[in-house]
Amino acid sequence: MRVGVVTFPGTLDDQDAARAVRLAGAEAVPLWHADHDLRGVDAVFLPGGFSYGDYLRCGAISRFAPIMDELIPAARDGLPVLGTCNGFQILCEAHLLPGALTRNEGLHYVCRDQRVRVENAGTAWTSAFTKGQEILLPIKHGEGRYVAAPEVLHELEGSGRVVFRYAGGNPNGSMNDIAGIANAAGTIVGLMPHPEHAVEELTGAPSLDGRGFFASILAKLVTA
Amino acid sequence: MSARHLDTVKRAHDTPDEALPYAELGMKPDEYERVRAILGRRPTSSELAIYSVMWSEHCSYKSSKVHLRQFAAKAPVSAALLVGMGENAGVVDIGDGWAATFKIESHNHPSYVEPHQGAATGVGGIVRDIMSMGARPIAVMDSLRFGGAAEPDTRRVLSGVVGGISHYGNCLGLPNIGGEVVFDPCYLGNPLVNALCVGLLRKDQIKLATAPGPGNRVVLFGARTGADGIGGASVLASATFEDESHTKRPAVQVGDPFMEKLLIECCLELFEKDLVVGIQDLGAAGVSCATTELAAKGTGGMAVDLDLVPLRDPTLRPEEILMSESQERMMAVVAPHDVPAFMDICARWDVPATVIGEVTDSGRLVMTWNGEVIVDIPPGTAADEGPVYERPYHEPAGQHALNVAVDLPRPDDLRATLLRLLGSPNLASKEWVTSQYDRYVRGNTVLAQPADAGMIRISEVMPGATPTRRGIALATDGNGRYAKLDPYAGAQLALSEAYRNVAATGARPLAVTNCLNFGSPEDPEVMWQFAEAVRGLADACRTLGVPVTGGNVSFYNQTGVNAINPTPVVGVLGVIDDVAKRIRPGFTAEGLRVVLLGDTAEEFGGSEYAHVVHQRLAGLPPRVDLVAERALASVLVSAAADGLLEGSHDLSDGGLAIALAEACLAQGVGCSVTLPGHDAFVDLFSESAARVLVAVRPEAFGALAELCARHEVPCYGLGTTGGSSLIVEEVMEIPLGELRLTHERTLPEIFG
Amino acid sequence: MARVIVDVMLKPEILDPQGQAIARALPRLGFSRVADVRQGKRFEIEIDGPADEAEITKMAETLLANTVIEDFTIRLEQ
Amino acid sequence: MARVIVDVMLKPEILDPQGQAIARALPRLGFSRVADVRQGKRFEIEIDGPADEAEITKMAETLLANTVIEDFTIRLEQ
Ligand SMILES: Nc1ncnc2c1ncn2[C@@H]1O[C@H](COP(=O)(O)OP(=O)(O)O)[C@@H](O)[C@H]1O
Ligand SMILES: [Mg+2]
Repeated sequence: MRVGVVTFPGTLDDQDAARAVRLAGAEAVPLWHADHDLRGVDAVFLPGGFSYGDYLRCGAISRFAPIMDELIPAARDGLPVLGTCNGFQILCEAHLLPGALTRNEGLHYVCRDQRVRVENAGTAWTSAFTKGQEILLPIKHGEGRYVAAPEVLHELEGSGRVVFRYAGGNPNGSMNDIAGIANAAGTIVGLMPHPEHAVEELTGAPSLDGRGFFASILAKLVTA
Repeated sequence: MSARHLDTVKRAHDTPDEALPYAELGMKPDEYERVRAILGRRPTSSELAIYSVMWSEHCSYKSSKVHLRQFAAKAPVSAALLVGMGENAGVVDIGDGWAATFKIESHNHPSYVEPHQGAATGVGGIVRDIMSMGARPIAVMDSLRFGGAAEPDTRRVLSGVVGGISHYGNCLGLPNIGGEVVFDPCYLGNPLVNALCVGLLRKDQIKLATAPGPGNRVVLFGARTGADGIGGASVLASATFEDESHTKRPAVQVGDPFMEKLLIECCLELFEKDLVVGIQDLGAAGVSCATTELAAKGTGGMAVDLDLVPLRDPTLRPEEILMSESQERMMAVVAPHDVPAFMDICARWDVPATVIGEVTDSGRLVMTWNGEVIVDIPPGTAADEGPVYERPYHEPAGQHALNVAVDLPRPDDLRATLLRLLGSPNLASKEWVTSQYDRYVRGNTVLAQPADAGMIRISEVMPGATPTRRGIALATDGNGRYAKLDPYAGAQLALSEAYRNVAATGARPLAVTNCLNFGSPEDPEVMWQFAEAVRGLADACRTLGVPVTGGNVSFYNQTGVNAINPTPVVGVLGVIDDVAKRIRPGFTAEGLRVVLLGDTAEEFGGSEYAHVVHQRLAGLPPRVDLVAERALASVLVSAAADGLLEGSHDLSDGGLAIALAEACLAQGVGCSVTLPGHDAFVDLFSESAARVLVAVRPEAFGALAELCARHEVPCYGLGTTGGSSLIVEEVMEIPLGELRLTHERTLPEIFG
Repeated sequence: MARVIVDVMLKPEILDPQGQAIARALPRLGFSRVADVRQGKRFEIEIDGPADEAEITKMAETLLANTVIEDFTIRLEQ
Repeated sequence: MARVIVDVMLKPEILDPQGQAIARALPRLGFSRVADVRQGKRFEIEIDGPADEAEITKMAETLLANTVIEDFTIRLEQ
């Protein structure tokens, strides 16, 4: 199984993402922003960071990278994509997911271990969890407040596309405590917390809950 | 601009008596005379620009050099030291083919003028220093001092500084693994912002700032050069050019962390492909510093065409280009046949790069502008042969009076006193600050806040190198009140604490960096504090067997005649052979024995108790006991290697009371303890050095006690962990909820 | 050489915490009559040759503003 | 009720990393004639009663702009 990890200028968590993929037993395939090439991967991880310095708006410039010319149609055709933090912001800017991520209500960057509730265990990236399960993942962002028009929120809530919600306090003022969402098919998932920083005993958050994301996608790819 | 106005070397010959504004550039008459003597003529305005910045206090260490020499002269023999003082940063052998390089540097004044950008560019600068050793930067730390927490200006400065470090460090993808936040009225108007960066490299990969090999190309890469921080240079430019465009020259530099991130990745790829012969960051003195230092350490000559420097502001004059402090720039020396490959890598990372000159064997640094020679100097005279002062110093008039101990009234209520201290700004939780920093990025952070020291796993930092289980630990400490009472002891206590903090994680302390923050060296009393602090630090480093590998001096931290407390900040780097055996912070489980290592005496001079409850600074600081520190560290390192310890926390500000409270709060595990001595107040609040609190499985206690006996470290079983309160038998019981609330609410209430 | 100003503001229905923080701070500084503050972005763009309104609109729509949450206005200053 | 616009831009001599990043991105998106981009802030302020220019200037100086590195301009829209 080959999971692509995209590096844009300013991407920071690509090494962590690749490590998490490898720990799960898959091959991490580096994908370079300036290439028009997905290298035949089975799924893609858009990691966090400050692509293009987060200048203008988080993810706004990355969305136009050459690799995105390939990724956007492939994702629309069902290629599983996980975007965390800056990756989530890029997915929204690219309109692969609805809504937008805006400045934290508290106006500060926040790095902390955050409890998150799994609201949908039926997506390509969450099948290893159970609905209602609370997991612990780090968050680290300054612009993670999810906003969307009322009708979009309504549709997301009504169709189970809110995949994660913050538990034990909303760190950024996200609407409906939303931490992550999916596309209608459940193949594209974006979330602000960082599963790749919760896969080892020694480092990251005091939790191994991030492993579930990778177990989920591998299970899906194996049975596919 | 017509060349007619250009101050060329030829013109300098022809107009020997033309006056140059050296005084405005901070140069003394005798220093100017020395430049004339070196050159055998008056300098051109561009040459004056170079000498004035290179001979500034900041770059030449002219007031501190005679003292700093002790760090080398008294340095303990250390097999670990690969590169000592004098380079951009020292390099330490950490085993298995790996080396670490680390350094701490101040950005105090810029952080007062524009806190956000000042602190941000402070981080950027120290990171480039580390890169210039050929290393991958792997973590940062920040040691911060502000005026009283309630002061309105503290709010401005602290919010900006923390925001700047957060913005720049997070965007670079460097985990922030520790630091300090201290409040004291003496820093109002003179905040201290000391940033540390640590990098990792293979032992065989060290790069030095040198430009050997005539014919090698000089490449300037990174951001374009703008008018940043050249307030002084415009004096020069306008002295020789009647040009109206020089009215607006900002003294503030703005950082671009995104460019720095690209620069890091670009440099690492250049190092990996072995495409650089020598490399230097552009710091305070910009192109002047990089060219003179590279040339001085290399074959001795360099020819530079300043017209080729890519400019952000096309109106810049050569003097200004030479002095510009624009951020995110590096200079490399590259073999001619490697230039195309070098340029390709820069292009891949969107980093502009330009060949601006070449190495020569002329022994001269020659620069041209519009085809005319405007600089022709022996580079060593600017880089290494600056003035050296033996500034007069004497003990401050009030020092004796200050050292008279006062008997402070004791508190009636120890519980209330503990809570009062725990909620005071200096001892309160620093979460408000640390939660703005990314401590997880790159996935190698083993320990960060609230651990006594930060720790990084090194096996996965760079792919393809020797596998290793090792990790490095780092702590910074300083206590300006102790140093005010006794700068010799104060510097040693700062070292002791950082050393102890590193050992408290199970790592073996190896090497030292330091940032010496003082008032004006022209004040003999300040100079005495400085001399004493350096002497104390050098002596203690020898006793503890940890060499100073580098550091930085920041003078003139004063407003009028009021200097800050002398504040030597010391960083210690240690190595742990197996990161998986690191000791975690505080009480990590129920049912562990709580053990105090080290002895307690009645020592309240400079203490938090005296500061918070009585606002008194008098007497002497706690006694320094380096032998005890060394023995304690040996116990901790052995105990960690043997897997005896489940948790630890060092005792420092606020003594045992605060250590117990923090150990409980670390994981939310309470404890019940009995005090070891007969005087509860002293047991709880004295700040005696060389003490650490540990948590140990009951069955391992015997082995720990034996280890302590062998190293002659006093060892007291105080009680057990568990429950949801901090219980000190017969003295107090405080529910963890109350402790937590007290500890955590202070900074958010003040800073929002 | 043309100069174009593009102003980008959060849509009125979107929470603007930066504007609110300023609005809250103002009374403390003695400015009591401020009813509301909204913070947005302003871009000053220099174009080689004449500005083409359609082109600028496209630039604003695709890059400068995120029309999911933001509105923009364009002003040409020839 | 008065409406005041305060535009805050980095001083021309101060580096504007955001503007530069945008300027570099535009050609890749097919906007080739952009010579320069500067990004600043725009504040829309609603005042109860009439706007007092001196008061707004003070507000801009003390809170909205960081005059160490930024310039501002004020426009009243009564
Ligand atoms: N307090 C100090 N202790 C030890 N070395 C110091 C100290 N201050 C400066 N140095 C050393 O002097 C040299 C020059 O320092 P510095 O000017 O800060 O470096 P840079 O040129 O990179 O800014 C460095 O090797 C530095 O480590
Ligand atoms: Mg340097």
